[in-house]
Amino acid sequence: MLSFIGRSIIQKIITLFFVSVVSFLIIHLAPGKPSQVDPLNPKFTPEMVERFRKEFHLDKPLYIQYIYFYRDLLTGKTVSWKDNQSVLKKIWERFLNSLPLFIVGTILTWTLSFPIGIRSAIFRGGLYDRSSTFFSYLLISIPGFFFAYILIIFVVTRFHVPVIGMETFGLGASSWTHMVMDRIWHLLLPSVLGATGGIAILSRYVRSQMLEVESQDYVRTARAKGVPEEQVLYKHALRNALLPFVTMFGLILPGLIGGSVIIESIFSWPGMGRMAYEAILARDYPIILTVNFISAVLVLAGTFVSDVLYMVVDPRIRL
Amino acid sequence: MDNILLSVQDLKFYFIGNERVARALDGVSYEVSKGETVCLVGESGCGKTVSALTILRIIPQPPGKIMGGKVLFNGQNLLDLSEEEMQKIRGNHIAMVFQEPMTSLNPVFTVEDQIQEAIMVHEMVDEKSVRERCIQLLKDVGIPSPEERLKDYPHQLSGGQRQRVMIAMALACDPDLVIADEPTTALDVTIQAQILNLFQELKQKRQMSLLYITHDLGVVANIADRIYVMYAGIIVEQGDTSNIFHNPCHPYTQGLLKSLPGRAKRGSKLHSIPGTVPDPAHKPGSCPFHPRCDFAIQACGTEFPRVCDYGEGHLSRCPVLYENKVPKVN
Amino acid sequence: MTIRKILIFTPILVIFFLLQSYFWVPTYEQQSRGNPNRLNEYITASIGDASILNPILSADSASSNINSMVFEGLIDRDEELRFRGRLARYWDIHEEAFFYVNEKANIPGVGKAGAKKVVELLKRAKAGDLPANDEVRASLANIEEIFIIPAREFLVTRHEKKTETDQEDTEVKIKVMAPNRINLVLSSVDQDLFQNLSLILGKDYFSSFNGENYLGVDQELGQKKRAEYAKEILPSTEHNPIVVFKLRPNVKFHDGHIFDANDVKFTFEAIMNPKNLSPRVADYEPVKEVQAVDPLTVRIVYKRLYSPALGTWSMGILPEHLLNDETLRDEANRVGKDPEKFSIRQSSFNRHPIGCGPFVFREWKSDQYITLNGFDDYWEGPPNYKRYIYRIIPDLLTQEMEFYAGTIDSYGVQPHQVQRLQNDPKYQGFSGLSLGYTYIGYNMRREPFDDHRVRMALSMAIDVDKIIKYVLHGQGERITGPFVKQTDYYNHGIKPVPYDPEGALKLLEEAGWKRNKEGWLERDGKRLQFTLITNSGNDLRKAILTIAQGAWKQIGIDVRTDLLEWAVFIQERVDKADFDALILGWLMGIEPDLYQIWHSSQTNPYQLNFVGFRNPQADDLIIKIRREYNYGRQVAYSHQLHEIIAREKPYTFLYVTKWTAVLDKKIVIKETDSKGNVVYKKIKPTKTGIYTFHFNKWIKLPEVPSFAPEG
Amino acid sequence: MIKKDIKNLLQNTGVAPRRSRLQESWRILKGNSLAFVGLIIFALFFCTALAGLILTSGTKPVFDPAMVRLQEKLLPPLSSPNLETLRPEEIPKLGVYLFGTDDLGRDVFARMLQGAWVSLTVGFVAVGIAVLIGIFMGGISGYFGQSHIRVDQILAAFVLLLGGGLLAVGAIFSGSALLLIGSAYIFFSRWLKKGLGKQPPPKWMKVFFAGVISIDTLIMRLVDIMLCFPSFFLILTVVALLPASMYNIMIVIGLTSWMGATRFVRAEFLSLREQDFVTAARALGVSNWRIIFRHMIPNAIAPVLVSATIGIATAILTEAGLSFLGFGVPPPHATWGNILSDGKRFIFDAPWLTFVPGFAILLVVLSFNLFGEGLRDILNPKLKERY
Repeated sequence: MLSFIGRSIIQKIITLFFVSVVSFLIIHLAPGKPSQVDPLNPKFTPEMVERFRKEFHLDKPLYIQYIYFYRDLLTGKTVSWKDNQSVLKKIWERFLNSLPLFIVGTILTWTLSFPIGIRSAIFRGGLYDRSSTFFSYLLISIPGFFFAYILIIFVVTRFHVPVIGMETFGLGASSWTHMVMDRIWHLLLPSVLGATGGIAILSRYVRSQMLEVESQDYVRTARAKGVPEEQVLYKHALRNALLPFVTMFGLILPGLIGGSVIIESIFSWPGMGRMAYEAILARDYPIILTVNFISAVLVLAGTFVSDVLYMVVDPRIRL
Repeated sequence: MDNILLSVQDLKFYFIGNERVARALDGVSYEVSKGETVCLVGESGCGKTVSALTILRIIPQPPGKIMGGKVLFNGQNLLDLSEEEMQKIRGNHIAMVFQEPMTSLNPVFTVEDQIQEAIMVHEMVDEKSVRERCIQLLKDVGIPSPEERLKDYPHQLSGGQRQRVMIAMALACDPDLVIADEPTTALDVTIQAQILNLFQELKQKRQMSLLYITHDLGVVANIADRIYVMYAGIIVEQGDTSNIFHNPCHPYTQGLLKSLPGRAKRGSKLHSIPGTVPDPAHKPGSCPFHPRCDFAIQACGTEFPRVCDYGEGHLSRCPVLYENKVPKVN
Repeated sequence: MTIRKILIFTPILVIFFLLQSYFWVPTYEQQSRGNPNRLNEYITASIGDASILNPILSADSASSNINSMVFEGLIDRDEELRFRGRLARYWDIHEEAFFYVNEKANIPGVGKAGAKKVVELLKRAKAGDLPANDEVRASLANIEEIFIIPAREFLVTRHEKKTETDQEDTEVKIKVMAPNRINLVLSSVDQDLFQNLSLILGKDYFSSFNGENYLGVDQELGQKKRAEYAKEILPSTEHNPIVVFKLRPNVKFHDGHIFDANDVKFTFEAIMNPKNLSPRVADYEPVKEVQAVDPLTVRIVYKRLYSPALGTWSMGILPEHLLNDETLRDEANRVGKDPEKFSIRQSSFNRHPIGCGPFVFREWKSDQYITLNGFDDYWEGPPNYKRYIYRIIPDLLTQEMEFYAGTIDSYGVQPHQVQRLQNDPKYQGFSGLSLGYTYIGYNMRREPFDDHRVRMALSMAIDVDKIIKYVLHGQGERITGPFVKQTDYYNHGIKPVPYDPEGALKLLEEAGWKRNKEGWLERDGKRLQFTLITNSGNDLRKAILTIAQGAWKQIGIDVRTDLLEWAVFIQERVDKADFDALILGWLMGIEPDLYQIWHSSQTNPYQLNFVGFRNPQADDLIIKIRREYNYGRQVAYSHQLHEIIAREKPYTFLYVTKWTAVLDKKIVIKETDSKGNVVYKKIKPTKTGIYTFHFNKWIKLPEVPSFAPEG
Repeated sequence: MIKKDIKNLLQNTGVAPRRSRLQESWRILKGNSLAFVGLIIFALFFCTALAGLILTSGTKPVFDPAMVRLQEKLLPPLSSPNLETLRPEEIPKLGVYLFGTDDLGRDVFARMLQGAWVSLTVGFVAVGIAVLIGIFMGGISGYFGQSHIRVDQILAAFVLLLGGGLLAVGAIFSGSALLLIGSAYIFFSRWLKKGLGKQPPPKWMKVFFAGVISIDTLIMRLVDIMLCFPSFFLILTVVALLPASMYNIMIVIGLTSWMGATRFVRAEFLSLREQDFVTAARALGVSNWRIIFRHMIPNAIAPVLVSATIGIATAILTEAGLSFLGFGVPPPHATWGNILSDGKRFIFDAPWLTFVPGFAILLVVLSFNLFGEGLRDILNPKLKERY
């Protein structure tokens, strides 16, 4: 067990190193320079561009830049080129903003998909199953922003309530319940939109897992024991069907970062995805790279956690 | 007869697919008396397991569908019972031991959980006594140091031990009838013998009936009181063990017996029945065995064979042999 | 079964909980009715976030918007675009001019002369003793005083690389023996002074002055280098325009500190401090020095004639007491940074600015909003709005939705939305010409754009009126040249190019391009073919790209198009002048300074004259406009320049867009008249179209008021 | 109703023939009505795309998607053109704007036709790249995975890479020198192998010949590395940094989505390797490549095919998403994604500009997904056994 953990950590650190190199290279070798060192900007004289380049170490060879960058990152000193703010602080702020969206989306996804998926596995081939299949694929297939616009326009023109942003602006000093509810209302649409795809995919997956498990011998054994059908499904079958989801659960963490650029842009939700997107536009390398790095760390941590969780949950695996 | 515990009468069970129907059971009838061991013998794919599962109604419907017949247990037609009533029968009155001990135990629950559950779904008992009963059961089925084993997960047990746990589970509520569906097929020969002995022992101790399903005639000879030979969804021959073994009256039974390794003469080639069991979706409406039968006459291909009575409850579905009195084997 | 119940009831509960929040959220009407505070807030939307809230460092429009609310400049422009005093009450511009006495030159009628003699001569001329034309007379009349600065000696050191490859600088010591110099104090700036004086002192009196003779250099120096030094250290003539600002007394910064001349001086120094990397250096580079004469007087001396100078002082003034070296050093120590390297750019001030504008900075949530509060001690009286909120909503469509939902009061209305919104009785709309224009630029270094007829033909083939009508939904006007259309510099006498594809074909035929069998234009077997590019993310430019392609295809030109991401577009194509034709826009300042965009010295890579426009006449006019302090003459020069550029067609000038703003009709101007009565007025744009000019007096009312009849 | 069917079936069963694999698949597909509808739409889309290619390209296309008619802008679907203001060549061939016109008066129908082809190409090429890389990497990793890469090979690869990098940066001399050294070493070692035969290499060289990492590990780590990037974000970064072009988008989507296919193929290969027919083939002395191409790939292709079908759908959606952010396929190519994202500005004035492409994408992606699902059923042997 310990040796597994040790090995896996070392392996992940090596992977992380390569990820950092690859992302660094992608960004630095691609054409296009940060706007701060954009020589065309009439407000920047060539000397200033030069100074910026020096300040950001852009005049150094790539490997030195790499070392500088990750040294700064690991000591928490990286600053955004755009506004000289600490990158980690910025990301943390955005992270906190993304968090509610992520949590509500995850709760919706993970609560809804199971009953939907299980039910359609139980009534396999029936009307419910077919229609849930159809709707799942409908939700997977609809272009996110198209769906978002339709929803927004529907809500705004029909109910005349604001939906954009994290709260209603100019609400002023209302009671805290109002404020909280208002925030929850603003969470609703983006998180539902963010969750739709997840629900669709996950419920399909739950269904196929349940089907897989349902045809197992031990389920038959349980039935032969006289266990009530419900208990057969929700105890014997589900417990086994759930095992792979432990792995998936470890991997939802990185979803926090990748987030949804599109949803966040449409809803002007100041989350991680949008920050990353704007950083790309501004060629704000420190932010792009840091986000990349952190998401890689999260992915690796996620896989690690899910490996360990799997070991804990599945009695068959002991290392 | 009061003595009859289970009586399956003209049971028809079909699998209905999109475009085809597989006739898994095509009018099967058999009986198990109290305290009796009955064997259901046949090649794989002939409907043995399905018939056992149909008794307990734990076969998915659809695609399966019971098309007719009765399953009388203590005089009560199980097919008429509601699902809840059926649940009370399963495990409690009729228990089942499955073929694959490796996969028939739920991998994520401990042995204790699984045996306990078998008791708890039928009886209101406190935890402590359940635990004691579990230990006792494990002792009964011959598992050493049962207290420790209780905490184990199925994957930590050997194949034989798992089958013993399965048996313990089946016995948990003192059922009247245990259906054992090829319980030894997946095991080593030595363990097979142990398990068989265990069955014998338990049967005597607990005075239950045993419906033993197997393809292995060797096993049958050891334990069965009566034998039903199944082929392609119908019972082709039935009778006492000695009758069947000494006076097989159906070509299929004869073929099966001939292919027993022990019976062949040393050095001679082993007998085998040519061909394979027909696809249940495409089997002929007449005698299903006739394409493989040495004695087939033209009528075999057109008429469904009638039952021929040899007396002493020895029945066969081969009018050809019955009428021609073709010599017995050996 | 508990698991089952949990699995089914949890999602139902979650969804129910989420949906019920709807009943707590206010609708449009409730927002102002149920919440009187909402009326005191003005919320506006922007696509992008601000980046740095410091007027000397910001370079983007979002930051400038906020900075203009928080900070205040010495002056600004009024409804007529004239300068108006803000922190400065009034100002005065005059000039000191200098020239070295050229003892070797022959003055007509006098011969070689020393300083005293020259002064005498000038005084005589001023008195009208000498024959002179009107211009010379005017120049002389402008001279208030004449002094002699006696000859002196001083030492200058310069650092110089001897050869190109030299790593280290060598020190060059130059001994300067400056001759007598004459100082003329002028009552107003006169760019033609020396030209006029040379009519008295001799044609080559100034040009023949050779500064090299007065330099003693201790090292070997190339002849060229010497001449350069001479020109730099001992320029034959020198103009020193001077601006004196009288400041407004008792103006307070948001933290209560009193504003004075030192803040102005400090702001200038902060801009010029290379550590701060201010993007505004170019504007202030001509400044020689800023003197705080007394707490309420600032005297700014310029090195040379630079007519846009006054406009630069509309820039917000920084509080010296919060950003001086000492406080910066404290801050650096506090956050653990190297005080040597720590500059204003790193200071937290840029996220919590303090100025003396009408609004006090309160909060900035990146990519969400910036909140400002009304400043109660504002020198002109506090603004009516208690709060100003700048929301960042990156998507145009959702901005519109938010406007409908009532959570923003204004946003950048798109042309196609104007009609719909203006018809809505709930809203009032304003529109006006913006300062920028859109054009198609041709790379004049390349064939076939080096031919004026081709450029003309390309312009004639595009139906700009149709573009304005259909693509801009009428929200634009044609433009013929590079000046801002609402200023006097714009030459309204020039007629736009007519849409005339036939004429275009004729012109092209003159240039040698004939249609081949397939209908393509051809010359010497080569098809007329080029690529038109623009940046992605601008829908209007994309539309024009498509339209131009189609229009040119109709007269047989094979045009390919390409959309490039902004950074790539600029760095790879524009900067390197690697393009055939492009669609781009300029956002102009009101000043008529076109040096960077049109002067022939700016055609190198990475400079703004990327189309490669070279015209000596235009160069001359550009320089003259830059130096001319006289408004009338500046306008005249501009009209000439406009004509040349319109004739040469380096660009196809397309249009200037109209901006449109839509506000709820409940937003009005609230004033208190002399009797103390509150008067409501409708918001009206100024003549030049600025509708926010009276923003400080705006307020939102619960109902649309009935307005007093206007007199 | 059902009973009757069963009776019919019962009567037929006796004579029902066994079917070929293809027929069986067809039967299963027809049984799954959703997948069947998916297939029909899929086929229709394919035809539309082909028609789009033919009808909208060339100098004088039948439907000109680039024809600007400003005075005809934002006409709703099925409205007829105002013939007086149009030149003869500007009149739409159908005599009516089937899907209306956009903000520049272009015929949305023509643009949708062209977009169908472009969208399809983007989907197919991107997925094609991903699948090829996936099969290649997965195949190597599953088949040769156990062999180790030696130190000298790593060094050679490093030298070659460095040389290539230097060349790309512009250091021509040192770059080509390194390239030469690298390739020389490879030739040398091949020659060495032939020449020396089974002779063991000298001792001092053993360090170089030590195996460091198995190919399988290497490739799977590579997959891990790629999976560490949030995929849409990675695509966005690269697309934003590269010059916008249709090909770049296809390549980038392809290069960032091969990991799934690799894993599938690897898993299949690993299990196939152990199967008897492969062992048998190997025992017969069939060459590795022949085993791979004749025996293993055809067997491993099934899951890849399913994921490819769904991958095409995803690629079309990804392109639409990129278009929304302004990084999609640039004009003059119309894709459904950029018609949609261009049209969204006019959602109140001209809803068809949003809804026509929106629903078209929805329909096509849905059909791909449903068809992929059906394909999975067909190819899943377990399901086939069930009745």
